[in-house]
Amino acid sequence: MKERKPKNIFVQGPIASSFIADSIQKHSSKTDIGGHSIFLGQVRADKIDGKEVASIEYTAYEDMALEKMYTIREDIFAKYDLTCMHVYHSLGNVKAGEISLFVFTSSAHRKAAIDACEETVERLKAELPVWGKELLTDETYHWKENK
Amino acid sequence: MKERKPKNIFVQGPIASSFIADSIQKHSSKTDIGGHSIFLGQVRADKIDGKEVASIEYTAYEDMALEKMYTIREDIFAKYDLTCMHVYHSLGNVKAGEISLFVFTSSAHRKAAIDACEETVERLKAELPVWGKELLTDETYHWKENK
Amino acid sequence: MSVKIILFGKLADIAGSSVSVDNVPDTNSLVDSLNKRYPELATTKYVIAVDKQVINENTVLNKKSMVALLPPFSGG
Amino acid sequence: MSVKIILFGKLADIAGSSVSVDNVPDTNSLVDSLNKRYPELATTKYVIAVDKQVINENTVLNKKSMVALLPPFSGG
Repeated sequence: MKERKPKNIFVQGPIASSFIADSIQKHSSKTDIGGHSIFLGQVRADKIDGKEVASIEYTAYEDMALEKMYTIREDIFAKYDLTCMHVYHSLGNVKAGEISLFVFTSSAHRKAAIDACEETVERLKAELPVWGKELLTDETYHWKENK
Repeated sequence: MKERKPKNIFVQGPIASSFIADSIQKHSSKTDIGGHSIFLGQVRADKIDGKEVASIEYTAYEDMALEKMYTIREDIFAKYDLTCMHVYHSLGNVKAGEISLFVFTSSAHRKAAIDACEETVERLKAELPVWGKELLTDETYHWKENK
Repeated sequence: MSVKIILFGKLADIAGSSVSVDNVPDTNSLVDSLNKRYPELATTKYVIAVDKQVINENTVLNKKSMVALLPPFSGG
Repeated sequence: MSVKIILFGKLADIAGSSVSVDNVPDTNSLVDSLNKRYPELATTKYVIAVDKQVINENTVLNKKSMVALLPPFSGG
């Protein structure tokens, strides 16, 4: 039996810059932190067959994604000396230029925060059952695939 | 002769989370960006001989620091496929828990943004003539040294 | 025995977001049955999760199995 | 010839933020002269910048040289 319930990472729609600012601000009381590393995923207006991506519609197998994220979080905390980690991913529609992923790690020293952030981003892109449907300017769509 | 004048990176006092939010928000019009990497340096309330760091007073050899930063920027842009890079460093007093360094890189793909951010942080810590005077709770002080 | 499976992304475009399949004791027979019903699935890339774990070999199913077909992930 | 040097951090605590030194044709003689005047400098770690470039060997100075003594950096 797992003691801890997986934290929800999903938010409806884009992640606002004011939300990111609030999240940073909350860490000012944690005076053992020396460095924060943040990754933000932004929806790109890619060209696909001459059409452009206007937005991405995100769906997820939420239960499985939250369990996977729980495992990733446990692994990262076991590997790096982190003070905290926060992860948010959009569901639903996110327009080109808007933020759909926010990964935020903090540590006493920069190296742990930076390495943990990068590894978390790589793992969640590879392991979380989340799908992006790229809605094109001509109202057709294209299923995105992570490299 | 250098064509471009080095950009100023120095700001008086701490870097506000609202400033970081504004900086992120400004990139929503750049729809060729797919990933942002951000590093934030936060002043730690380290214990030194039983006393605690209350704040750090930053000074710099500004002219030389801006020339060095110009070189670092040119090197990083030559090495990584970046859309943009922003660097801000505090001068003057920054309290424990406040932000004194903000490095922000953006690229079409995450790898370039993440690697460029990390390398910029490492280089500026090693190469910029900036000094932190740790003001302790008993009103004595200690000159910080980067590892 | 009937098993209910859920489908995501491109797979839901092909077969809908949820499908019931009869007489499938394991995942291999489930795939065979689905490929007959939805030929396009046979040429589409996906992995199978049983009870929220991705499986790599034929897996026995029971009526409580939660089966999901997952196309390549594209979060972030 | 007199050269004006600027000092930062811990070095400014020892000798002030700016010092004029007479009769110093190069950085080696500058260091000798400073060590006599401020013995604590001789045991303090620093690098020398001439015209905003850190130097690694003895460097000739002229009256327009911008000389700075820089203790270990601690930005960020």
